[in-house]
Amino acid sequence: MSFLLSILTFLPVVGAIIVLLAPSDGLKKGLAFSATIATFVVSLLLLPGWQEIPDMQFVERYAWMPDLDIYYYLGVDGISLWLVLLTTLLMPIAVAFSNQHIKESVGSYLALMLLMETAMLGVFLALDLVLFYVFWEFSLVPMALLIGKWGSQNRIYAAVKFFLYTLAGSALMLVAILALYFHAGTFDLLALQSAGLPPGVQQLAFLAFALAFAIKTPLFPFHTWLPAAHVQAPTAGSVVLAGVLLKMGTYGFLRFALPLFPVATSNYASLISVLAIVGILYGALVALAQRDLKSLVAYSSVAHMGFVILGIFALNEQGISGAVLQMVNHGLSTGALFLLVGMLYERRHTRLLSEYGGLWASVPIFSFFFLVVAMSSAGLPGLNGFVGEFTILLGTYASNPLFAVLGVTGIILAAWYLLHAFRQVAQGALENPANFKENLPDLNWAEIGQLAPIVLLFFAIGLAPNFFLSKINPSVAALEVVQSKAPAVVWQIEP
Amino acid sequence: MDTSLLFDNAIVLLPEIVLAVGVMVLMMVDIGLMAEPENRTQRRKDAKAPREQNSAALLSGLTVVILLLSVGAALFIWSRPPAEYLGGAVSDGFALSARLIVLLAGIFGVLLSRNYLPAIERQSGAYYSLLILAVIGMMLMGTATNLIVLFIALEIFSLALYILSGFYRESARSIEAAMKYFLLGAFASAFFVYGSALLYGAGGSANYVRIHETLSSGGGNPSLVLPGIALLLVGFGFKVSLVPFHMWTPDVYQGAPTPVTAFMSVGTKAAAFAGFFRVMMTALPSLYDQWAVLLAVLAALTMTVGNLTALRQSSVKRMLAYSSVAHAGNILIALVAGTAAASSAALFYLFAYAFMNIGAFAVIVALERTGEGDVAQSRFDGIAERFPALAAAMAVFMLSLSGMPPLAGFFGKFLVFKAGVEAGWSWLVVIGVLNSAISAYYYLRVVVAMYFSDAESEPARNTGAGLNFSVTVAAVAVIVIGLQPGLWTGLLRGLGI
Amino acid sequence: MSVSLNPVHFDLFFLLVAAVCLAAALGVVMSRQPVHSALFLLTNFATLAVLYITLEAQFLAAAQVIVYAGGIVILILFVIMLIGGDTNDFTAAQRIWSRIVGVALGVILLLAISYSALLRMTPPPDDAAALLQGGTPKAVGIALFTDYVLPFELIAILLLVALIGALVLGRQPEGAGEGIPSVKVGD
Amino acid sequence: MVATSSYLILGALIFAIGATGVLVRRNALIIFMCIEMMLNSVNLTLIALARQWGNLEGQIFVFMIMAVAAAEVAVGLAILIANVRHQQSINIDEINLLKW
Repeated sequence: MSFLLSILTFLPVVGAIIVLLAPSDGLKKGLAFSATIATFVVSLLLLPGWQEIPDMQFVERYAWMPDLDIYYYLGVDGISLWLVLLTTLLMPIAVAFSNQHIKESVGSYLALMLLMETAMLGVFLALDLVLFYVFWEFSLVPMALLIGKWGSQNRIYAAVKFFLYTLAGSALMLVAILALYFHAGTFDLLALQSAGLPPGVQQLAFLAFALAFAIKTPLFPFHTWLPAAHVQAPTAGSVVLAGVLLKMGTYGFLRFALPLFPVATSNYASLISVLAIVGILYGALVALAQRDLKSLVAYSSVAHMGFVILGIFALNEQGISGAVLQMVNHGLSTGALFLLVGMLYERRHTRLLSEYGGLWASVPIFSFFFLVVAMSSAGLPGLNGFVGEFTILLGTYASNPLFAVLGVTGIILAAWYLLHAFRQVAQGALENPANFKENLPDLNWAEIGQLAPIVLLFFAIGLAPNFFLSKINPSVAALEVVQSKAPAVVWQIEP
Repeated sequence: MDTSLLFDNAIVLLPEIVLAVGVMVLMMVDIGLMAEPENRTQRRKDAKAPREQNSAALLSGLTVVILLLSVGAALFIWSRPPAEYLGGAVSDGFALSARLIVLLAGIFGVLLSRNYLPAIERQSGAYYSLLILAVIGMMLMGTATNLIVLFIALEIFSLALYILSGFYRESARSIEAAMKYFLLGAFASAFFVYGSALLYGAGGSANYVRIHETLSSGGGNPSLVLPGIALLLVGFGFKVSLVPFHMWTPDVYQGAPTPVTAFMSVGTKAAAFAGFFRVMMTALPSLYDQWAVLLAVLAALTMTVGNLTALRQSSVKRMLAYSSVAHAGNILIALVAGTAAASSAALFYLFAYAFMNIGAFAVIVALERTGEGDVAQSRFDGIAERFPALAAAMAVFMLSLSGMPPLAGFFGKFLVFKAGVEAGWSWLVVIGVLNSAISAYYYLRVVVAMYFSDAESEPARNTGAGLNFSVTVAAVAVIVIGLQPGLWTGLLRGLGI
Repeated sequence: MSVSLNPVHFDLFFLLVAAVCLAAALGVVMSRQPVHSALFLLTNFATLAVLYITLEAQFLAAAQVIVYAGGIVILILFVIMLIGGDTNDFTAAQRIWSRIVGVALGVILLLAISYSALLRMTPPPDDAAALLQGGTPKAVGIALFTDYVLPFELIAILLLVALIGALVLGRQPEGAGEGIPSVKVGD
Repeated sequence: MVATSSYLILGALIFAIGATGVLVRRNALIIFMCIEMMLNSVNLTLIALARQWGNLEGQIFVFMIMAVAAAEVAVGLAILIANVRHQQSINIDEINLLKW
């Protein structure tokens, strides 16, 4: 038994404590960055010893509350591996960006960011339902404080809405967890999977879990908290929120809803798929109508996460593997988009599309990155987004061609609004004096350094997807819903 | 009867005896302090205040020592097998842990009272004696196995608390709180004792076990049982502030001196619930089907009304009062479940609640201006800037009260809800869980005010060794219990009735 | 003590005393003047003492007279004299709803309790008088100092609380006016 | 011998009258007397039940209640007087610094 996962999870907490104790702001920033880099390095240690098997790896299991059968139980498999790495990669970038721009209460800000990292890693690694719930709920606190303290105008409203919405959503999940214990006598995820729950319990418990995950994802119509939170959050907060936090919802579906409630999953698959498609189209259309660049990116998240859900509820290997990969892709591309918006905002203090235009002439490096990221997000072949979306659509087509067709419409809309945004910002005539070269400096090396790793990964995933998929596939293939191959669609149009 | 029987098993009551002896010592020391330097003060009138302070410090220190000795006595009995004294008091794990929670509340109450009020300073002998006497009454609630003892225990701590609520004699609010508390409390006592009388009539004895024996064997007068239970419930409902018997709670919490409120909110709850659990689960288990439904409805009502009313409060003390109503509803779920696991879950809940609630009141004490008697929520605006440690502690208490993991409050709720689901009361647990989500809003509001709002004026805070110590200990305890609940659940194993 | 009345007379006696007792109880609630209430209360307590004797509780009957009639009612009368206490709360029209609710609750309470009391009450044992030993001071005293010594000791603690409480509350607070002002009359 | 139920019903009647009085009256002193009356109805009930069961426990209980009532009176009247000093009223409707 190794302690790798525990070290990984709690290294940021140690960092947070040290940061709080550090005497000067400069030192705090340096320490926080080092802590996130150290965490990233530790997470990379997962790769050398990785086995392409469906089982949990690097498992740690200790009695936490032996009287109640609650264990401190961590493990990582193909589904969570890349999400863990995504988290540990985005955190140093987010911290590096914050280090440049955050000026008040630096210590608390960085400590909260680090606590956030622990909470998110805990969510992805926990294999005991109670432990999972603890990390899941705890992740709310630092995020709400980050939004509420360091956000923009309407930050308090956004923070409270975010907190209450997601808290209320997960309340029933606790009851469901208790009900599962009542029926199976354990909180151990793997033991519960093999226990086989009665269908009646599955139905109710699935709904309770699904509500929590749907709000977090967010699935239409539970998405209303997201635009508010995104727009008001500080840039690094948005990066973490979009990049990692939303994945907790889809990850929850994969890790809990599908394996624990196969029967209920099959029953509700088409309903949720329909909601996902509505979300894809709705998110895209609303994004198209936005005049604020950050809102546009926020609504694009609703659409993109809809894709992930669509892939998951295709309930076949391709769909789910694509969904896992697409979670990572979305984390990278949306994270990068928020970074770019943030970089622009720090220079001009406005995010209105109408304020910009022709930036290619004044800030070419910025515009180049913007183009690449937009392309990745729109799913251009050769970049990461294409691989994920294509795999998802293949899976969806296999289970329901109509859904796949509607999904393709969503991709077209995505290309439209992203190119629309790019055109508004970078192309056209350079008219606004504030955007002239002498007034608007281009990206500096630090900012390039923040974006470069993400963009490199765009190409890496886009050109060598099998390196990533081969680690995802075994765990996905082992899922009961995938193995049973029972087409779970209630209404289906023959191809 | 052989009189030596009177002393058999008297050790069961050792913690109470320690306190009773302690009160006498305290009162004598108080008299000694008052009498001795009379001549000198005549000569130097200006030296009067420091002398008063010195004697107050001495008396509060002595009180803490007495309470700690009682803790020691309780731990000492814990190492011995459970025993019963004359069919009136028992020393099992449940009784002992309930006693320890009460003692904890008492110690915190003393620590918070130092330097709080000149009124307390001037009459510190009486104040601390009453506090210890209240602790004796509270400790006996969970210990009693006899309706007579239970009733007297209830009256001891109630009377002491009526007086303590009105201890701030200069404040009309404090006295008014005392009067409202007294009138409604005495009214509820009448119901309580009427209920006890009918149970005695039903079972032919005031002893719980004998009542149970008579009723479960089909004897006695069963027709008296249900009205007896209903009336008893009114009495307990008043003490633990269940809806609709909660009207006194906000007024008394707001009007009473804050250290008294802190002590009372936790001590009364722990004591009354301990007594409530023991009566229901040892005297009336044969009627579980009847009373469980009744209590379930009350629990649902209590949680919902408590939380919804708390949302509208602008005074932090009143908000905490309604929150305590809601928490009573949560704990009641454990009684509805009615299993041994549920009663130890309730103990854990009360244990966690002791730290987080007293901690919250300690922060209020820190922010209260002398003699003001209340703190509006706006007082918390922006205090995180000036007092980061205090704000962080308050945030911990608020989040724990709202049931946010991984803090103590979460595991309290978790255990109680788990017991509820296991006993088949899922609908009630769903209501409880939804209520905790509602409650997050008003607890969060305090956190938001502390961290996100701008300070309206230069904030000030009270300090004091006891106060700082209480806040720190409570905050650390809430976090440690939250991170390592296994330790405490292990200790509480087998403590249910 | 054996009461040498025949059963019918005994029942009549009970009804008479009970009627007086109830009338006094109503008087307490309905009097406008607190003094009248106090006197009705005294009557009520006295009739209860009579009933205690018929129930084999001689010591308690005496205690009832001494504690309640001699102590508590007198104390209340003192307070009434001290603070006047004449508020004409019957004219307060705005309280009509609470009054209706109060009466309704009282009636419900009464019905619930007495209904269950009427059900299946076995007659008391014939040797009740012997078992209770007439509730004489000796019998009660022996029980009090053997089996019930714990509650007895606790009563001592309770009285200590009351003693300290009266001391604390009775002391004039610093800064308050001298003496006791008279109460606002009427409204 | 008068049946126990008769005593119990008389007790219930007095208790209900007392409880109604507490809810209806606004004069703190009268409320206080009503509470005392309720305690007395409990005493009657207990003594009747003690005879019903033929054990002294009920009578002991009554003894305790009397002592409790005495203590309550001492404390209660002291609080009442202290309150009158502050607010010049014993009408509980007029005592409303705190929301009632």
